[in-house]
Amino acid sequence: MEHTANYIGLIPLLPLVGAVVIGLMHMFTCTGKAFSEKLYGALACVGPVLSFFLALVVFFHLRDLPVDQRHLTHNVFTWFAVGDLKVDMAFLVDPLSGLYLLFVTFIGSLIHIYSIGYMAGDENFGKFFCYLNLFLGSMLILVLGSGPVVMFVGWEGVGLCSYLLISFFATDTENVLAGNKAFIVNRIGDLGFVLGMSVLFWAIGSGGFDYLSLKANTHLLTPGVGIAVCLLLFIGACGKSAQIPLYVWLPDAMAGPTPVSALIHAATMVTAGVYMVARFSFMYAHFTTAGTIVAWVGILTALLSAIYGMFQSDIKKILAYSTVSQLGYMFAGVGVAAYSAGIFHVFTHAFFKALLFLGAGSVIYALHHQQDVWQMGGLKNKMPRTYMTMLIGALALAGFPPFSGFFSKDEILFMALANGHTGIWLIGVLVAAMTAYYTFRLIFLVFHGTPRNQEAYDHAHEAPAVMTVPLIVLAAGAALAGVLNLPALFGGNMVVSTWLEPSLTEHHPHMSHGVEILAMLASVVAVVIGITIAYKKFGQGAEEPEFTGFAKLGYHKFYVDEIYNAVFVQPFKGIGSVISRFLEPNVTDSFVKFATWIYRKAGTSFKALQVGYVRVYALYMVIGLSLMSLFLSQSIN
Amino acid sequence: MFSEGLFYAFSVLAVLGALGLVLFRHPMRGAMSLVVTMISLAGLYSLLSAKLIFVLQLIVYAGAIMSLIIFIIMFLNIQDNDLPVEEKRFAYTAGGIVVLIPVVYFLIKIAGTIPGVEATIVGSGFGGIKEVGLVLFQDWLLPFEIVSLLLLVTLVGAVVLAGKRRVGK
Amino acid sequence: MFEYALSVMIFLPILAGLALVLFPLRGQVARTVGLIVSIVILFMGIEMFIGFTGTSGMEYVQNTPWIESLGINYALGVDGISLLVLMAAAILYPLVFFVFDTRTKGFYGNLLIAQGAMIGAICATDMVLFYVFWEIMLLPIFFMIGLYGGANRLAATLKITIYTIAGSLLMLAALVYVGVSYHQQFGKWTFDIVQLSALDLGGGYAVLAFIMFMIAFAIKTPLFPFHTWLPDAYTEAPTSATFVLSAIMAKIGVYGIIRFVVPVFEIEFARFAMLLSLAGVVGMIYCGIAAISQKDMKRLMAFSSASHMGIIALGVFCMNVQALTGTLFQIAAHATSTGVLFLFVGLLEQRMKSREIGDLGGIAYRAPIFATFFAIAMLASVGLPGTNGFIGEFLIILGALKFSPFIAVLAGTTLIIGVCYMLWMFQRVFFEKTNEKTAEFQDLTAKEMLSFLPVILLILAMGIFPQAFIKKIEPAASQQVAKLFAMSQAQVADTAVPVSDQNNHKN
Amino acid sequence: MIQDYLILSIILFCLGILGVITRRNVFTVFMSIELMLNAANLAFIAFSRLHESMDGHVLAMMIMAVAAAEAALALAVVILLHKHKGKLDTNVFSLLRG
Repeated sequence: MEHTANYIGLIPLLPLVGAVVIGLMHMFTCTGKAFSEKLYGALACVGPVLSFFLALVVFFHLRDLPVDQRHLTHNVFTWFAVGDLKVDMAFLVDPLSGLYLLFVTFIGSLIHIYSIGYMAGDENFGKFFCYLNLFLGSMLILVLGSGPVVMFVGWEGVGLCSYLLISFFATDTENVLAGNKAFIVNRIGDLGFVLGMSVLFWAIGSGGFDYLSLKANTHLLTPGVGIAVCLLLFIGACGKSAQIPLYVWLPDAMAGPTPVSALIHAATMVTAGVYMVARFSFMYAHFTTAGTIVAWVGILTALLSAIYGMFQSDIKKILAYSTVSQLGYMFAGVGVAAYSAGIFHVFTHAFFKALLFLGAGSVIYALHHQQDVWQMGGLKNKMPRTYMTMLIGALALAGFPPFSGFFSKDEILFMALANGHTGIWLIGVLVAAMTAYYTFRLIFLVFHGTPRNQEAYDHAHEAPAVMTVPLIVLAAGAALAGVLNLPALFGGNMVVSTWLEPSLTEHHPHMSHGVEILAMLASVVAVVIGITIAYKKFGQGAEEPEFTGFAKLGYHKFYVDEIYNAVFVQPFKGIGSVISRFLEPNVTDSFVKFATWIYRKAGTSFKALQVGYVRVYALYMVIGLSLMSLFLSQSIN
Repeated sequence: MFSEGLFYAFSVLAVLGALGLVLFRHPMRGAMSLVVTMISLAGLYSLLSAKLIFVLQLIVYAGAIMSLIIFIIMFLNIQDNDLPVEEKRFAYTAGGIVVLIPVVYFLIKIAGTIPGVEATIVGSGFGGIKEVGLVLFQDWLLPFEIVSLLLLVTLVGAVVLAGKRRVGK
Repeated sequence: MFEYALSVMIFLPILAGLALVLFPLRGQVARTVGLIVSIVILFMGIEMFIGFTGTSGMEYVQNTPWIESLGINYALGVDGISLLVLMAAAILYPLVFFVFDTRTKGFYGNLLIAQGAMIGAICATDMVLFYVFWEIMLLPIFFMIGLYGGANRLAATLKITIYTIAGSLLMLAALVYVGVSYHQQFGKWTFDIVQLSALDLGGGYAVLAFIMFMIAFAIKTPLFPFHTWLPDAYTEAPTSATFVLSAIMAKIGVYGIIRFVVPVFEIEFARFAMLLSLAGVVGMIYCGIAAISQKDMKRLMAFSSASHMGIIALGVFCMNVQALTGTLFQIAAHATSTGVLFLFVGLLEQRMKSREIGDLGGIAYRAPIFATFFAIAMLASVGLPGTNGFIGEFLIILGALKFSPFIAVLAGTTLIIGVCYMLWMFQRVFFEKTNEKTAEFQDLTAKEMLSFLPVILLILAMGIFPQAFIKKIEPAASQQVAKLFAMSQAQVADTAVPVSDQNNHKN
Repeated sequence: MIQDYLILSIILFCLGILGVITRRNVFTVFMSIELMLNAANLAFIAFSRLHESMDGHVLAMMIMAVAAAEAALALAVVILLHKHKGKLDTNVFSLLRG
């Protein structure tokens, strides 16, 4: 099986080739006679599905290897080498990236299939699948990259695709602005990433700039440099994974088509930051200060966006804030050195969040692009399959046992407690209650009660099979994925954590089962409270309330967007116009203007001497002669 | 010492004539005083044993050129009110003199450095037609030809300028 | 035959250009001649690139005495430092002749002369020869903007001419100083750059000469605050001239610093490196922010180009091999992306009769091929991995970090600023709703597509397989840096001594 | 002795300059130029006497020829100008004013 490693390069390549082929086809036909949607759909799914099977092959090959040799590297070519810096276009599959690979390709394939139904009839059908394939390819590069630079390629690639897909319906300025925002905010994070990479390189990169060599050389880092690197990289993660203060783009990103929200803004791309922190676990574990900062940023983000989520009225925005909130959990997890728990939450979150988004998409599709939850209601009879699957997703998201979200979230909270971060644990439990509240608020408002918009209700219908089948598959995952990492308490043996062991640098603290049970009970109680309140308020149908006081602040997201706009965006535009209106013409130009002014002024002054009378010119000559004589007669005797 | 007396006499006359040229308002008077200068200069040439130039000065300058100028002045029949108004003429002259004093001073200083040869005796042929002619047609042949060409061009030019009035109509 | 290749590449375009200017020909004939000449140069350039061995020395050397009493030679050569600049000058030219066909023969003639002069300036290894070509370079630009430019062409022409002439004169003075000091130290005359690098200069005059050289190159590059000629000149110049200015000529400024200033003035260079890099970075930010508020697409591109030149110049001042290689690579990368972007703007202008961003919109739907090409060039310009823009920028920021973290952070903001103005422009031009003007927009014709496709592919190829280029330039860059270090480290003790050196030993 | 001639020549020359720069009458200006030519001639002759060579004489002759040519042309121009403008004032001709 030596040659298995050589397939690795194909995994990201297949979707990329698909993207190029579809892109070319679309580009040359979109203004004329287009190819059929079936052809596009088939072509689009070939790449991801093949990649998924290849990933399976690689994954099982990896499983067959002894634990301490579980890494396959495929060096495709030397990307660039300058001085000590040598960057290979190389791909690494180890337990961490193997697991990621598997669910990225799996969920990616599902969403491709789902999108065939969702996007049917769109005039840019081909373009959509080109972007989607491109995205998947980039994501796979991100996951498979053997070093930070290759990861950065995928990192930026997914950022680009995110931009393209958010602004997919580009005739609407709002959508494009959302795309711009996503790209620019991501770029702010990327700046941190690039600087972090650079610092890391100058510190220990000359011994090889891939994860394995870096891991071996981590001990050479001084604490200051190490923490700097960790924090700089974390800025990158903040941008990509929508953490404070760079989370603002993600809710706006819901402007894209719903499958995009599911694929990119829930399941895959946004978790890249978590993946990156886990990838660099050898550093974050080494420099715990940085880890703690990560954890606190994460849990605060979770709290903040949960507050936002409680007051939103757009179904996708609610899910978006829940995504941000769950990402906060993941960061709290990886921050408190519970890397496997964080990654496991990524894994389960991918299922239930994709499920919720696709379910929401199905609702939106049924109601002809109506996204306001206050216009919905009572849909459970009309869309039973969607309702059931979404309910499973909601339970998983809320962390209700025994659904997958319960195990992963609880593991994170428990690890926080076990590692001595009681504050994080407390906030985490609070957020769990809030999560349960807003999730079920959504469910109750959409599916229960009476229809608020009768006309839309009458036209509603269940989505076609191409859309519901992925929902069912995902629902199964959302319900059952938790089993994979069943803690010892329930007789499990933490399959995922054990599997990830070789890739991560973590140690499992030992705490008595008693504490574990208590912690678990606390979060279950919180969830139940959350659901109960939601039922009380919305279970029987409710009308849109007027928000006042704190709720109003929450509804307006604490005016953070407006503040950012006033503090960053407008000043920059202002400076820009000051430069081009004032500084450019008046200040920097002043050198050349001054020079020409002197010449012109001198010219006009000397012009007065040019009276036009020949005798006056003769007089000048004589004056010159006279002065010369005065000067020269000094030198004679 | 007779020659020195003559030199001073001619010098004073020449300077007076030049002053007259500069100061008289009417060009006719200026022309007449210039004639005085020309003739005094001719005398000075003779003192310098330049026989040919003495003759030429009298014939060409004082004779031909000055008659031409006077002829033209009379031809134009200049009245007093034709003349430009030069109110501050003397102030200008004073200013001009101030400007020129350094020049004069410098040039005189230079002239003082030239070794003054006190009245060497020159051969009787010096400055005669034959000697000048020999030099002219041997060493200076090309410039001579050029000057003749210049005269030709001038002739043509004068005809063209003067002939304009016919063309104009 | 190939040993005279450089001379041919210099004088074939110049002679052809002169012929076009002097003989009465029709515009189309002139264009065909220009096209043929530029394609010949293109193939010679490719052949030269393939044949280039990538050791650190000079190749394709030619050396004939020119003015022997002053030791001035007709000396040409290519090494890793000049290779990619030369390629930029040699390879991109046919595009200009392919795409735009409405110009007169004088314009085409000037274009060719500019190419010859630029190749001459790039290949010259004798300072005086370089200076001669440097001056010749300006002439065609003068005519191209002054005769064929936009509405405000005269002001723009005057501005660029005043600026560059002022710079050139300073350079001439400094050049004389260098020659004379060589004569004083070694007792013979030479302007050969290799021999001049042996000079040991010091004192106030050396600093003065260094500043004079730097001003000359800073104006051409342009470095902040000498950039003010650029927006006007780029905007008013006809598209092809803007292309020549931005894609190639500006790079010769940076190239000149690397080739002629650094080897001669090591100590002064090390002393001023911080200030200069600050100028580069500040210029980058300044021009980038200025670009945000532009309403004219071409002017926006002009500011963007100036902004990128700041980063490219920064790589030179960081004095390490990564940054220098990054600069050399970025020179070529930026030539492709910015050059193509300017040509695209020209195409837009030709079709829409307007460059105002506000007038446009929704072009992506009308012209998907055009939009895709534009987007690829734009992404290269903002440094997206996978395009050639990333490699250079990454290497420069990486190198800058070693030089000074502060500078590196500022330099890194290019990632953000570039995206800001580019995306905003892209949004307003290509996205949003089509209006009655853009509804009629024609996509690229087959001819245009075929002529742009190679460059677009080159952008991607240079991004995916940069090593093919880097391995040819890296030896020369590391040699230059090593020399610089050997000379300056002894004298300037406090210049960025690498922390990582100790780590290297440990590893 | 030669110095005396030279000094006279200088004085006459400067008087000629004075005439050119202070007077506005075309004729006077023109005659002042003639005066300057004569002053030069005197210097030539004086030097010729000093060096006992004929070259100065030749040059003086040539100056006379040139002066004659100049007189002919200049007077033609003066007549034309007088005919066009009716004046003899040099201030009338100021096309060179900046």
